[in-house]
Amino acid sequence: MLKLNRRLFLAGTAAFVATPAMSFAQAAAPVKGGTLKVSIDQAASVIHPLLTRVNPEYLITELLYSNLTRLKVDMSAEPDLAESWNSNEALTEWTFKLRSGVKFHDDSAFTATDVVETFKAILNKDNASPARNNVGPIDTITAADPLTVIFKLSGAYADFPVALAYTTARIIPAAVATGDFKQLSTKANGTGPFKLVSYEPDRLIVVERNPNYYDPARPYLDRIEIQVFPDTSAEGSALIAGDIDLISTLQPTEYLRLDGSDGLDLLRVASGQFCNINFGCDTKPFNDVRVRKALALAVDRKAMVDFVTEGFGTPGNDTPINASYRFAAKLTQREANIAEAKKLLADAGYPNGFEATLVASDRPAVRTQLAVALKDMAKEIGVTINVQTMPHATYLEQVWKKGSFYVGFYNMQPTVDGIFKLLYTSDASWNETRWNNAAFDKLVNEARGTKDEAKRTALYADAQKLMNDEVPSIIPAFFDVLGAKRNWVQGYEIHPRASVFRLDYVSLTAEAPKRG
Amino acid sequence: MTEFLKRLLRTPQGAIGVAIVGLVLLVVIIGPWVAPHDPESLAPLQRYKGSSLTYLLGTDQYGRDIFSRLLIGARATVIMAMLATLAGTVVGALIGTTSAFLGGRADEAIMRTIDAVMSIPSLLFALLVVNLLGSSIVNALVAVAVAFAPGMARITRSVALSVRKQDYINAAIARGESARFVIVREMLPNVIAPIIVEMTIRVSFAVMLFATLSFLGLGAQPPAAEWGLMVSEARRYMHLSAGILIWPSIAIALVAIGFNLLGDGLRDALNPRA
Amino acid sequence: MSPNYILKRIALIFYTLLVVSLIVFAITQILPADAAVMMLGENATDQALDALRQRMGLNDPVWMQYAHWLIGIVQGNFGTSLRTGQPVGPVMFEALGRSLLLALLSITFMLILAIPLGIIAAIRRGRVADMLVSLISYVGVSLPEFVTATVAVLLFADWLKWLPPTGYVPLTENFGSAIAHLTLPVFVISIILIAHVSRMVRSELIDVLHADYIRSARLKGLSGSSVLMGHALRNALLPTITIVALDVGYLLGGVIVVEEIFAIPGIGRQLIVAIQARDLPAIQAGVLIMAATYSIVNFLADMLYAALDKRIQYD
Amino acid sequence: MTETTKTPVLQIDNYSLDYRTATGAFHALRNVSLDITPGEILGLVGESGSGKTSLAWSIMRYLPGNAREVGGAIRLGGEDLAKKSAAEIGAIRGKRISMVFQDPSTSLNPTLSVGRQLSEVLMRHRGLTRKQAWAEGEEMLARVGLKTPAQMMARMPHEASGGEKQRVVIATAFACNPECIIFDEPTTALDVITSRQILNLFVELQAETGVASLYISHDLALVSRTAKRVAVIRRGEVVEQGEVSAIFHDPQNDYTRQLIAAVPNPAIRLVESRPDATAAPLVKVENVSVHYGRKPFFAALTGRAHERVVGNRAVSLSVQPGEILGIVGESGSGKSTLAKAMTGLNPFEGKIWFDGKSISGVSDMDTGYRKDVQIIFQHPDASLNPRHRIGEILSRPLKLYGGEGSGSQAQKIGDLLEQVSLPRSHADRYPHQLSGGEKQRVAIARAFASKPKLVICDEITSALDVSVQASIVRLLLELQRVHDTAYLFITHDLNLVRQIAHRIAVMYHGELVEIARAEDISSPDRADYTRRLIEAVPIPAGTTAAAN
Repeated sequence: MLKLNRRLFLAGTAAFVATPAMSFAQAAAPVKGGTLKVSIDQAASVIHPLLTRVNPEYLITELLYSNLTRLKVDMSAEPDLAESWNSNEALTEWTFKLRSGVKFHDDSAFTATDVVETFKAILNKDNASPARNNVGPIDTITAADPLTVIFKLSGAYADFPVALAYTTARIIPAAVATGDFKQLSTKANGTGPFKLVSYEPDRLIVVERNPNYYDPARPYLDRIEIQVFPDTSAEGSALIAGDIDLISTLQPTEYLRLDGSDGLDLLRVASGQFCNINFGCDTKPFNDVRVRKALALAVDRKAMVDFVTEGFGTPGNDTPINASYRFAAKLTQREANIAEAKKLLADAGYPNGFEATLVASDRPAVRTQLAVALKDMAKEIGVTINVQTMPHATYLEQVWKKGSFYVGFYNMQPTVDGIFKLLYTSDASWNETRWNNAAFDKLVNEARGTKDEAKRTALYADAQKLMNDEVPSIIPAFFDVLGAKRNWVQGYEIHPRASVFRLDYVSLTAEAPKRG
Repeated sequence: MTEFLKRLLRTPQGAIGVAIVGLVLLVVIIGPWVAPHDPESLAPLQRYKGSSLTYLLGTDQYGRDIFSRLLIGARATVIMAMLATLAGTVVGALIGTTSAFLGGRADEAIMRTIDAVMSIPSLLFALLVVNLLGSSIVNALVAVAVAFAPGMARITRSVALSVRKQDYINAAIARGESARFVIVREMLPNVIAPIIVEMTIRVSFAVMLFATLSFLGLGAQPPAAEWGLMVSEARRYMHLSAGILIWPSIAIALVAIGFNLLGDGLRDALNPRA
Repeated sequence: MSPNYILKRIALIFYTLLVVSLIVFAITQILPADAAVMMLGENATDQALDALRQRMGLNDPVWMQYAHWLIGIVQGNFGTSLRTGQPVGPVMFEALGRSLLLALLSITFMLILAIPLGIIAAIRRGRVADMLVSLISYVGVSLPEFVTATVAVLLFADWLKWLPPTGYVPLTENFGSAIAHLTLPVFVISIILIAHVSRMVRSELIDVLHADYIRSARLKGLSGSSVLMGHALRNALLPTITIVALDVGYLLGGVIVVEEIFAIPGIGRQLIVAIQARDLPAIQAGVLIMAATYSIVNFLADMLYAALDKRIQYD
Repeated sequence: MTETTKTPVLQIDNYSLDYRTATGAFHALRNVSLDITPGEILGLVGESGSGKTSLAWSIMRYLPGNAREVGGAIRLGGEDLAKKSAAEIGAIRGKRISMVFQDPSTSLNPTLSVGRQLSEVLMRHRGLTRKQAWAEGEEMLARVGLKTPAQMMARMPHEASGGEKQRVVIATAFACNPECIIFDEPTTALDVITSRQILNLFVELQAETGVASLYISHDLALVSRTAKRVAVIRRGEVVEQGEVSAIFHDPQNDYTRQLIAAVPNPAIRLVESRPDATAAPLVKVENVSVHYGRKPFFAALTGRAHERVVGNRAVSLSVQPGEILGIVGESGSGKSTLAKAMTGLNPFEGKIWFDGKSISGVSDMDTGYRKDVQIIFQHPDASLNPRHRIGEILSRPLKLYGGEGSGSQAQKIGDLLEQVSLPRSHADRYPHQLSGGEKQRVAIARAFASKPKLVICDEITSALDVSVQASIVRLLLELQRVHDTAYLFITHDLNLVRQIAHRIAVMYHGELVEIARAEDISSPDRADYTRRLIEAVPIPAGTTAAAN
């Protein structure tokens, strides 16, 4: 069963665009030892593995903890704490065989109980873990024996092993899951390749090699220092100066700046990461599909790619799926059409356009750029857009999921199902658009329980077509995921998911500066 | 008045200050008419251009003409800074004069409280206020005004107290003039001059404070051509085209220098001792 | 300087902190953020939120929350960060330490430059040197920190590669590297202070040089330099103690921007992070600690001034 | 004229000095020629702006950057000072020629000890070590009559009184046995009695050392008592010089004559009228006390007792209708405090009776009282609002009290101006466009606009030059004759008050010492303090102290 599943996922990775600069074969055999300095662009305020929310935090918990499965660069699941898995034919019951002899950082043994209790904690509403809606429709979870767990799902779910690799589905000790759940906010106890040395959320997080890691070969590094750089241009400067070795997330402008600097490797991978303009589909005037479509037709997507990604991206077609995903449908690319847009607006009862306030949070900056660009483009069809920016925290508090016209920003998800169920179905974790389209829901639900590849492709194609027609949100552009490293860093592959880093595969070459 | 103007122009500070501030105010008034390009229209093909005859100071990250944006942004920047200073001054002057007029325990209580408020750095105070109200240029104005008010209250009070000690005030009181007359007709005209000096200098701080608030994402909103916002947006593109950052920076510094010089010139002109 | 005066000054510090605590508590009360939502995140259920609110006392009347908060502070407990779940006090005080190091270095650097500049400008009043110093100070006070910081990084770190661009290294970890990392921030913070203080020194010295007792000294036959060193400088520099202390308020504001740009985990950056994340306990603690620092520095400066200048008779 | 045979120590020869100003050259000194021989005291008398201080700076070679010496020479012991280098001047100043300044509280460095400031001149010019200089300094202080020289050496200037400080300054000036000393108004900033003591000390030391002295003063009476020879300077020119007796008895120059005539002379009474002593008093002050300040914040908290500053202690006096009551006393004696209490500018305890009505606080001072009791302040610069035109200033009392008679407002204002001998056109001017004397006339016009019964004159002449003072006093007396107004004339100038007051009240440390009829003030029966005061005041030469 395991084989079949793997093949199933590998089959869909043709769309993945390999980083041109990267060539794994050329790399020398990894040498053990050394300290890697990695930068993150915002504070890692939360290191509780079940409660993290942003990429820098995922980076840290990934080092300290393990999931049952891991997400490879090609978006398929590989074994982590689970050595192998299989499911019943209906895809409703999944059995996972656990690795033996694994120990937590405090030397306690890892068993099936830990897995069971972790998932109970994830599913416990009071713990408010973001993973609750993202690990699949788990009904029950039981430990068959100390090294076997069985998940019973409430519905068929083909992508379940991939879902278990979710960034907040890290395995924690049963004692923590059932006891003082909050204690992992300030300390760490996982089975990950590194152990926590020190944690200053706004400055520096230091981890060191876990000698008891289940894979004796990895990690290669002795120590990783994760430095916080709130200012992206300072981050770039630090890489040039050699103060840091690796920038985990790079802005397009910094990419342009660093490109050509000596001793640097610029990393780039096409991705399904996108910015969208969300409409509250239950709120005037956006409850009228003609209005939404008119705005979508006002967007010059090529210019948008240029403005918001500096060319490091691809035009979007108002669905969250692009060629980086399996099951991406071939739809006609929507182009700007002012006349058509004006006609739609007039039909909808706005011959003279209307005025609306578009909210964009300040992080990342592309949200504002997108808003400013849209403002200018919407002028063409007579729609006046007032841009309002706000600190990200305020945005999360006041606008996100509540507003009816704002800019969103999302990582690529491992699967099509992942992104649809995250944002666009009626039961989506973050149902921002309140599109609530029953036909769409039905298509997605049917697809996730369908084993047959062709049938599944057709279902997802219909879903995408439907979305493209109804435009619950404008998705004008997709971003490439960018990074940069010193050339003495090897074994680092930039991940299109943008929230997966796999630093346990990274090693330093002999040219790397020796750091005490 | 002409004599005063002569004295103002006689000092180098006064002359340069008048020239710069005059130029800035001219731009404020006629800027939108003389701007050669639309400050908000995006031009995908004209991004990051250097100085040229078409684009005097080059173009920014959206291909907008920096020169036009500076001309138009002068209104947002300078007028807002002046309004904020004015608002802060009016509030501060009210508190200060009231305190000086009440005297005694009330005065002490008000002044100690003002001192206490002033122990919060004004930038921090402004940050808190904007955060409380939400970021917009109007709220930034309120924040700067609130941040300035305590300082102006202190200055007004000390000026008012020194005026209060003058014999012409004593004469008015001894004459049996009403409190309103004493404050409005006798004190106010003499309190205003030093306050105008202080205000002028503070406009330059307000310009900088605005820019800093915008830099921290709490001031004017894109795509406004406010100079501080322009600098803050430009920071990410400065490695692609330094002009995007440098020109608005120079504009801010120039306005700040202008008001500083003008303030010093006014002070000298009003104070024959110097 | 009577003990009565000292006691009065100390009482004023406490009054200041009381006022600041009221202001900051009021602001954080009105801030559109629910502490419970902040802690549990967007996935929390209503029941979970309510339970947490109950536990945190958020359903208590406002004055009771204020009283609890104040009592906690008196006991050294500033509350728990909504963002990180760590106690706020130790984090803030540690950050304050770094900021004070930065501030202290900046003040030292500033004095080393500002005093000679001010003296030169005063004794060469109206000459080229004076105008040059004036020009420098006018430009200096007119440049916002984020501009100078950006340009300094561009120039000294990116182009000349003399100094590390940003980051913070504790002194105890690597002294040389720590100083190298602090150089640019210190330089940026100092610019406005240098401009301000050198102008103050200049005008104080000019005032003093016009004082009758300086004329007396000159007319006693003392040479220009001995009048300057023996009579004028001391009197001109004494008031700068108070000016520098008042500038600390400005300095603490400037530190916010500089720390943000140079990624120095001082109290300024902690505050920015706290404000952006609406981390109420952290905002409250940070503002209170900043105000306390300012008050104490000014208190110490007054004491120092009084100790150095025997004329001052406080009552 | 035996002195002329001696070689002069200081010789000022046809000396002229200009200041460059934005409006052209200002001639500060024009062809000034003066000689001072050893042992001689030359008095230099002039009003403010006459150039007397400029001459002192020229001699000391301490001129501002815009000064231009356009002619003549200043020679010390025959050497032209203008030809000396800066270093040579440095060696001369303080050693061969030194200076005593007007205000001892500003001429001593507040942050250096008295001893340090005295000994540095000894170290500089006599090459003494710090220790020697300190010992020598103590001796010098003993010589200038300081009781505890050792302690005084260690004190900071603010710990010494004004008189003590001026003694220190004098000791410093005499420290190196200079050939010449310039005294620039050395007693003007001091109280009457203290200045008398300083003057005595000066005379004593001068006789002892035989130093050539240039004594600069605006006070002709004082100079006439001190100097042998006197020079009168006006607008940069010496208009007359000669022996004191000659100048006083037979002045050749008009200005000198005018100046001498203007000097208040207690022997010459300017008022003949006698108020009706039997009439009911116009105003009666009963046990009026004034306290300044309040309990300080902390003392209030701790409940500690706090001594309040006393401005006045239980002062009682009365003024008859039409009477001029002089109040004299040193600064801080409480004279002005009383004036302020009576005009509602200070809260007070006790009672004031005015025209039969009792007044126990500001609230009792109604428009009628305000109208009847007017006050004129010392500094006309401060008492006229700089941003109001004269006409506006004078219109206020008319509006408040309703000027009598018919005619337009402008007409009445013109009349008021004419009454004080100012042109009607001055109504359009601002105060800063007027001279000091003119401004004081405006203030007087304002006070008389309401036809008051009592005018309180608070040191109204002390900021003015002698000649202006005389004309203001004449104006006041003229108005008094016309309107039969009572005056409360507060001054520190005993000579003046003896000329014009009917009765004189003497105040000291907030208390009323006594009230005496003007002609009885110099009687030996007077209180001890009054007698000391009378003795301390210099009487112009050629007149006798006990004129009556």
